[in-house]
Amino acid sequence: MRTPFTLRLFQSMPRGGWIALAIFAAVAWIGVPVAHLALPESHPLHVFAYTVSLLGKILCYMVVAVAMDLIWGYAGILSLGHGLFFALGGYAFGMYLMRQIGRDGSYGAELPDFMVFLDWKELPWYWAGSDSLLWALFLVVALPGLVAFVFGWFAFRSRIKGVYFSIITQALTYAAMLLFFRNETGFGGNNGFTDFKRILGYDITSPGMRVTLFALSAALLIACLVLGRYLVTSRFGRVLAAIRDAESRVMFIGYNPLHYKLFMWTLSAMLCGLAGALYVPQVGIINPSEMSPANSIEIAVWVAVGGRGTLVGAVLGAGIVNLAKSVFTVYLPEYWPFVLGFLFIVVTLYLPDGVVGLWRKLRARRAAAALDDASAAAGAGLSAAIGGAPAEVPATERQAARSTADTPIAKGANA
Amino acid sequence: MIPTLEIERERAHLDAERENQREHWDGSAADGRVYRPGELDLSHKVILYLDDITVSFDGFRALNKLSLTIDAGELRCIIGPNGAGKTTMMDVITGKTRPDSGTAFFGQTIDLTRLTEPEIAHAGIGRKFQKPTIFEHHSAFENLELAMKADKRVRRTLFASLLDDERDRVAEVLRQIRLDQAADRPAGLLSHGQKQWLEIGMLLMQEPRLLLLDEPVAGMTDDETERTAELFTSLAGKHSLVVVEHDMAFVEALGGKVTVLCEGSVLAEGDLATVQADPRVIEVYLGR
Amino acid sequence: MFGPTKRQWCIAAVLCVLMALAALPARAALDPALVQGLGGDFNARVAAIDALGVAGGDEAAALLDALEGGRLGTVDGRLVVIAPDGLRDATSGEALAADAGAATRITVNNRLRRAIGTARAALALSSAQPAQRLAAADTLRENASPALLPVLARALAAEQDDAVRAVLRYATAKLELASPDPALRLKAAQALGGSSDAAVKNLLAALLEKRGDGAAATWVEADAEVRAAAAASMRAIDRRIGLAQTAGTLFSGLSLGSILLLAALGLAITYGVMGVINMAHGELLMVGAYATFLVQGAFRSHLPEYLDLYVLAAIPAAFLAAALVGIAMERLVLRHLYGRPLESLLATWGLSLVLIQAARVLFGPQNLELANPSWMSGGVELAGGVVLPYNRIVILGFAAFVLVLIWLMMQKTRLGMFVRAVTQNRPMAGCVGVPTARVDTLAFAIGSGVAGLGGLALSQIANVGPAMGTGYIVDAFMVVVLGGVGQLAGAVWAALGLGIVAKFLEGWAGAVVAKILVLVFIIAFIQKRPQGIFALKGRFADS
Amino acid sequence: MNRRNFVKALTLSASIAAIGLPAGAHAADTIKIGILHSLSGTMAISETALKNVALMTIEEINAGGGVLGKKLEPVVVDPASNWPLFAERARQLLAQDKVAAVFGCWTSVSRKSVLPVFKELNGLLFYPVQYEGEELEKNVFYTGAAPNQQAIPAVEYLMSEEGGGAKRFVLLGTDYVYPRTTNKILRAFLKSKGVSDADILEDYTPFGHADYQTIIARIKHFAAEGKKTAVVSTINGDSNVPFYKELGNAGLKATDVPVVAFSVGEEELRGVDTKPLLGHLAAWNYFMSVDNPQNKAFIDKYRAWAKKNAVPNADTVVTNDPMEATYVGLHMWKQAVEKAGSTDVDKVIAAMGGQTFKAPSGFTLTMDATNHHLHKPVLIGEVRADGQFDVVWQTQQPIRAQPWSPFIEGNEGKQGL
Repeated sequence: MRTPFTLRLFQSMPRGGWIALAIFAAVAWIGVPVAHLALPESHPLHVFAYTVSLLGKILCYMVVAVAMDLIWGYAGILSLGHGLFFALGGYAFGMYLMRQIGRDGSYGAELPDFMVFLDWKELPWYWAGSDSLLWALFLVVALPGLVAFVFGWFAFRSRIKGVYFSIITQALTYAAMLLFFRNETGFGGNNGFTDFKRILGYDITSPGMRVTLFALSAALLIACLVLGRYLVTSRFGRVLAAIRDAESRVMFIGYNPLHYKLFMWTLSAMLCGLAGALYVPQVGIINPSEMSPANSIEIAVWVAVGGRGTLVGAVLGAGIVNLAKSVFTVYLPEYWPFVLGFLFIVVTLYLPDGVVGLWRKLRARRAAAALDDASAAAGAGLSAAIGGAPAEVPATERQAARSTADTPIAKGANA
Repeated sequence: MIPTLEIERERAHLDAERENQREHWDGSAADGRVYRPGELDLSHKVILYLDDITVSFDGFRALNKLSLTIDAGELRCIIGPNGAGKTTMMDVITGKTRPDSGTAFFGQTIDLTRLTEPEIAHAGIGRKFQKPTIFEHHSAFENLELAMKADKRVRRTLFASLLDDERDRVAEVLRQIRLDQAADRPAGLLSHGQKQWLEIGMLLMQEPRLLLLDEPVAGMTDDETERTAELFTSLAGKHSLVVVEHDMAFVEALGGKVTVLCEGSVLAEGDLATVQADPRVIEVYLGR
Repeated sequence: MFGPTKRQWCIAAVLCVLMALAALPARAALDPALVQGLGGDFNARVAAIDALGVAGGDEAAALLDALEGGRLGTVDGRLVVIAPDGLRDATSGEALAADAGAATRITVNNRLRRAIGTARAALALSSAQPAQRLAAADTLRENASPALLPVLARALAAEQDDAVRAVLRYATAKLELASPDPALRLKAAQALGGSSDAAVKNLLAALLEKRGDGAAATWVEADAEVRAAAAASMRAIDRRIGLAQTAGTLFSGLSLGSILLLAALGLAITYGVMGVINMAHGELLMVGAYATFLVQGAFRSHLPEYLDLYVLAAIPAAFLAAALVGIAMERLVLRHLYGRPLESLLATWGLSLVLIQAARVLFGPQNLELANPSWMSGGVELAGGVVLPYNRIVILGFAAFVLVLIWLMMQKTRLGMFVRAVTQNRPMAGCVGVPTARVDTLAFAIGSGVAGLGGLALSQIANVGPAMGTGYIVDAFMVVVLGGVGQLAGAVWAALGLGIVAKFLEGWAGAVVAKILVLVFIIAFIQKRPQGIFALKGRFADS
Repeated sequence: MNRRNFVKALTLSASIAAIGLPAGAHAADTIKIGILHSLSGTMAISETALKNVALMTIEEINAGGGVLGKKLEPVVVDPASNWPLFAERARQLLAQDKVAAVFGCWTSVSRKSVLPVFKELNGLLFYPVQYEGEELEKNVFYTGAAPNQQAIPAVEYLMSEEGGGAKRFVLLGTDYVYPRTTNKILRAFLKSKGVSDADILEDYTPFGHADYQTIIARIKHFAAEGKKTAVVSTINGDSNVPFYKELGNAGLKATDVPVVAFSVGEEELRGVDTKPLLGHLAAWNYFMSVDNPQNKAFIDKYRAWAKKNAVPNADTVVTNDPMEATYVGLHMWKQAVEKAGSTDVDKVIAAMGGQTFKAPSGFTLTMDATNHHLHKPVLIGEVRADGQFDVVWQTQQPIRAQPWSPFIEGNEGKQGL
């Protein structure tokens, strides 16, 4: 008989994983709020507003990293355009925030300032409904989802693979960036959206709101991890990994890769959108440079640093890189790019499995069964589930790429 | 650059493919014929018709007006010198390559030239590659589980969980291919011969009506080869098999009808003895 | 600027007087009153300069030189020349007691410079060298005031050289369009038909307009015959300008293409051979450009007289510098990442961060100043003011040159053969004894070197700064992918194609939209041909 | 061993992060000054110099005994040309480091990004760059020029007989808010001067645009159609080199079609071969070539500082308008603090109004109490071969800023806080 879904959802993660999540949740939902709101500034354990929104921001990045890992680590599809989906989510929610400013803008008009300044008399059609939170939340998910779906449908159907896919995703986000830079596009051009005032009427700068946003980001991350974990351990996940390893075989045993890739791709984009939506109110600005190809590459870098093909790795990677950035831009203003640059090089050269890989190596050294430790279990279990040792992946990438030559289109191209 | 004609054809293929993708799951192919995965019409006791098939790459004719029929339940061996078009033929049957002209029918009703690989697999054709292709990062068990005949749509696999009888089926096949000891080992770590077997096992899990086997015993030890022969003969009857082989001993062991391919078309057909007696065959093949 | 103003007419009057003076056998000294005008207010200065031009003579020339050189000043209203040895009166030339500091220098701005230019030209009309006369005539054709009509007439009468005569005739014709005599105007209108100058066209167009409105409206040009001639001439001019502009757009497309090509060529090689996504490629361009900068510096300090040749000297320098960096990258990092294209992407991304910041720390964040050598400045003018700049022409040629070199290298040398072998099927090449490791290093070095050359080319038209590379990396990838990995021919087609498409789009859609459209086009194109314009043939066509 | 270092690095950063980030040593006997300029990324090219001049000024003030008997302690951070990071850094400077004032930002978007933070935490920002106006914040002092202190005088000059009597105008800019606003104001202004829309060509290019062939061709064509034409360029930093190179090679001489730029100063010209630029114009409130004792002292100090701190190619460093603005801003802040007798933000803001300072530009600048902008002179210079400017025109005395341009409707009566 079938095991009930909820049970399998629970089984998808080893006990250690659940415990780790529980601890994290406790810290994020109780610890930080208390430390920020209740404790006086003088108290050693007081968490500064600065730290809260910094950590909140990083949580959003972690979600993006997980989304990226699902599509790259598990489906072997490297997207250099995830920044676009992140930004789209951000803009979708930003529209709502702009409307919430109401008449408090510097022109005191109903319209957002930048529209007044462009002499626009009423909102363009695509801003319709942007004053409703529900609609905004819908857009946050639907917009990136739709873009990803349409793009993915064509790309995967034409069996665009490997680097070709990566590059056109880059082209996609680059084009979008230029589009959003235009003032006529109606999203504030280079200045983007900023100077937000409130959400649902509550002051956006109030400590309460700050903590709420932080808690929400944490919740989103937890949800992503659970969902991701379930996906990669389900049969769906195994098919996905199988596509990554030997797409032609997958087809010959009757799975249609198009649908699998498309599903994961769209889902990943939607998660990015959600992350973006939580990111914007916490950093207080969204502008087209979020869509610059460089940003998207960085997302991939986080995943690689943490350990591609393991959810934990994605989270760690995003955390490490961004914390490092925040720390070094303060302590080594002139030299931090060196630090980050070398970090990436060292990681790709010596830690092909990223930090998690290193961790596992260290554990493995001490022959003592690595599995008693929670996160190691998570890591090891994961790797067993998908055997995601990036060192081996490229072989399979080449494998996958090979079958491109066999598509009718490619044949035409060869003629 | 490429002649416009080529582009036309390419576009035609694309369209056909697009059609099918849309129609894939509701059971009716673009040509209006109704089929459901696994259900095919064997009213004439013939499972595969290849008629006048031509395929050429960059002017080189891999298949040249190839015509061939396989009866239901038959075990057919295909031999021929390198470059005779054996592999290309399999590509055509499995939808990997589209013929420039000619028709390929699975049973009476299913037009293979208009289906995509997954659809053909669903229709009931399984294929084993020359070089064993399995999922190296998955365990042998998982390899079989994935291959198992089941609803292979996304929304099913999302919530699928392994039923007991399914588990038994996998176990059974594992025994059949003698991998029950290695069930949980990542397939990448198996020996070449074992990989061959695993791939065959995956075919069995698909429960196809027609198995295409490209040099199944390459790299196997003699007794592995022997066992493979036994397995195939035991399969013949309820399945139809097309085996491409160079290993004459193996072909002999299989018995059954033999087709000799040469330069993309059938040179001779009959049981091994007659074929080997055929002077043309000796000329092009055994002669050397 | 063109219709004669009252001021100009009155100057013309003054001039006629001067003319008389000038006609006298013994040239009188310049009229002090006139010269003193230079010390006066702005308009007085302009008037004085114009007058000097007409008056002619060496003194006038000397004064103009002094004025333009900022060596004219005033000491309590008196016009003086500021010489190294002290002050001299501008007219009498007698030395003054006051020292240089006492004088307030007359600053020359654009307006004055233009006036001076015209005056100079007027003077130069009587020069001995035809070349100078031609140049002078050209200037006058651009902006002569009616005041100069007599001067032109005199020059035209005296002129022997046909080229100069032709130009002078234009110049006069332009002015004569305003003359009261219909016959003259007709001649002028017809003569101007040979021009291809939009300004002339506007002059003619002015004749075809009506003054006033409704029934009361009257033609600006009363004489119907002249109007017809003017209309005909306008059509002729329009045709020429139209042609010239299309040619211009085409050229700028090719030019942009050649730049894209130079930026992408190196990538096409490195990527084609090793499947390494080199995100630091842009920084290799940067290295090439910085090498060029250093060479320029060396020339400035050591052999300034050959400064114009620094670009040539920079060719090997840029190539080697980039190649060395490339080798280092390959040996230290990429070597360990073969067959892991996507990881290599990350490592090289790190490398680019490091290189950029290194440049910033070593050379400072500012852009570096790289001068076009004189032979690369300016350009050839097609009709209708369409100019093909020399630097772009040179770069176009340079791109072709580099392309040929690479092609020869690939087709004719053993290394090239190896490279092609490895590109198509690394394992097989290895099996038949191609030293893949060494081939990789060499190929990467060459690819990087070519990138260096690209940087050299870029330094002649665009910024040279630490982050200059990042601006090109995306485009470069588009070109490579569009062309088909490992396909030089593909890269060429892609680059030139993109360049031209972009330019024609920019013509009507504007720069921003054009760029967006191009990117969308690329995405759509890859849909149709997932392997680019030219995909490698054969079984190993991918990866 | 690489790994070990790497792991060390990780643990280090992690631990630093753990303790709620920079718990900078809080010495009571110093006053902290935040310096918020990009030292990496695209804006580093312009902003690094501002960081330098700020540090120099702080040294100068400390040498003079500091403020209220306390030394100034600069806190330099790098927002890396990343707008969200600007906000994050600003918050850190104000909340963590408790700086008394922040000197920083260049681009409008970076300023817009930090504004909410300064308002929320009631900080004090000195913004040293010419900008588009349309803004007025209690917490900000704008030491750069508002449009009416740069753009409009420049155009008036071009239209004058002396400036060449331009009748047609090309408004060319990079597509972002500063050029857009400036051109909007100029268009309105030109209309008021009777210039018809047909005689105005407005065009924008994307950031980092490097290929100006098409646009130059368009300008040429536009200019050829008769009346005297001038170009008003608000092209952003990096694109200027390709623009001027193309301009020169296309044979558009300053005597025919002069270009007046609002974003090209001495610093930018360092990266340009000035041959093609000769005679083209720039409008600023300060030029390095201005000849007066204050300026001489200012330049010498900066040269010396650059040498001492081994700034790359220190021998060729230049000063420019935003640097002067930074210098003036710091000194005025010092005076205000001394007047207020405290670094308390509100007290300082109150004391800032009416502060005067003898600036290197040779004029005595006054901080306007009601709109937080400096009264500034306008100088128009022509590019010289040595990358300096010849001042060809200047206002008699400083003019008051109009952050809310009267040429944009709805701005009437919005001149003060």
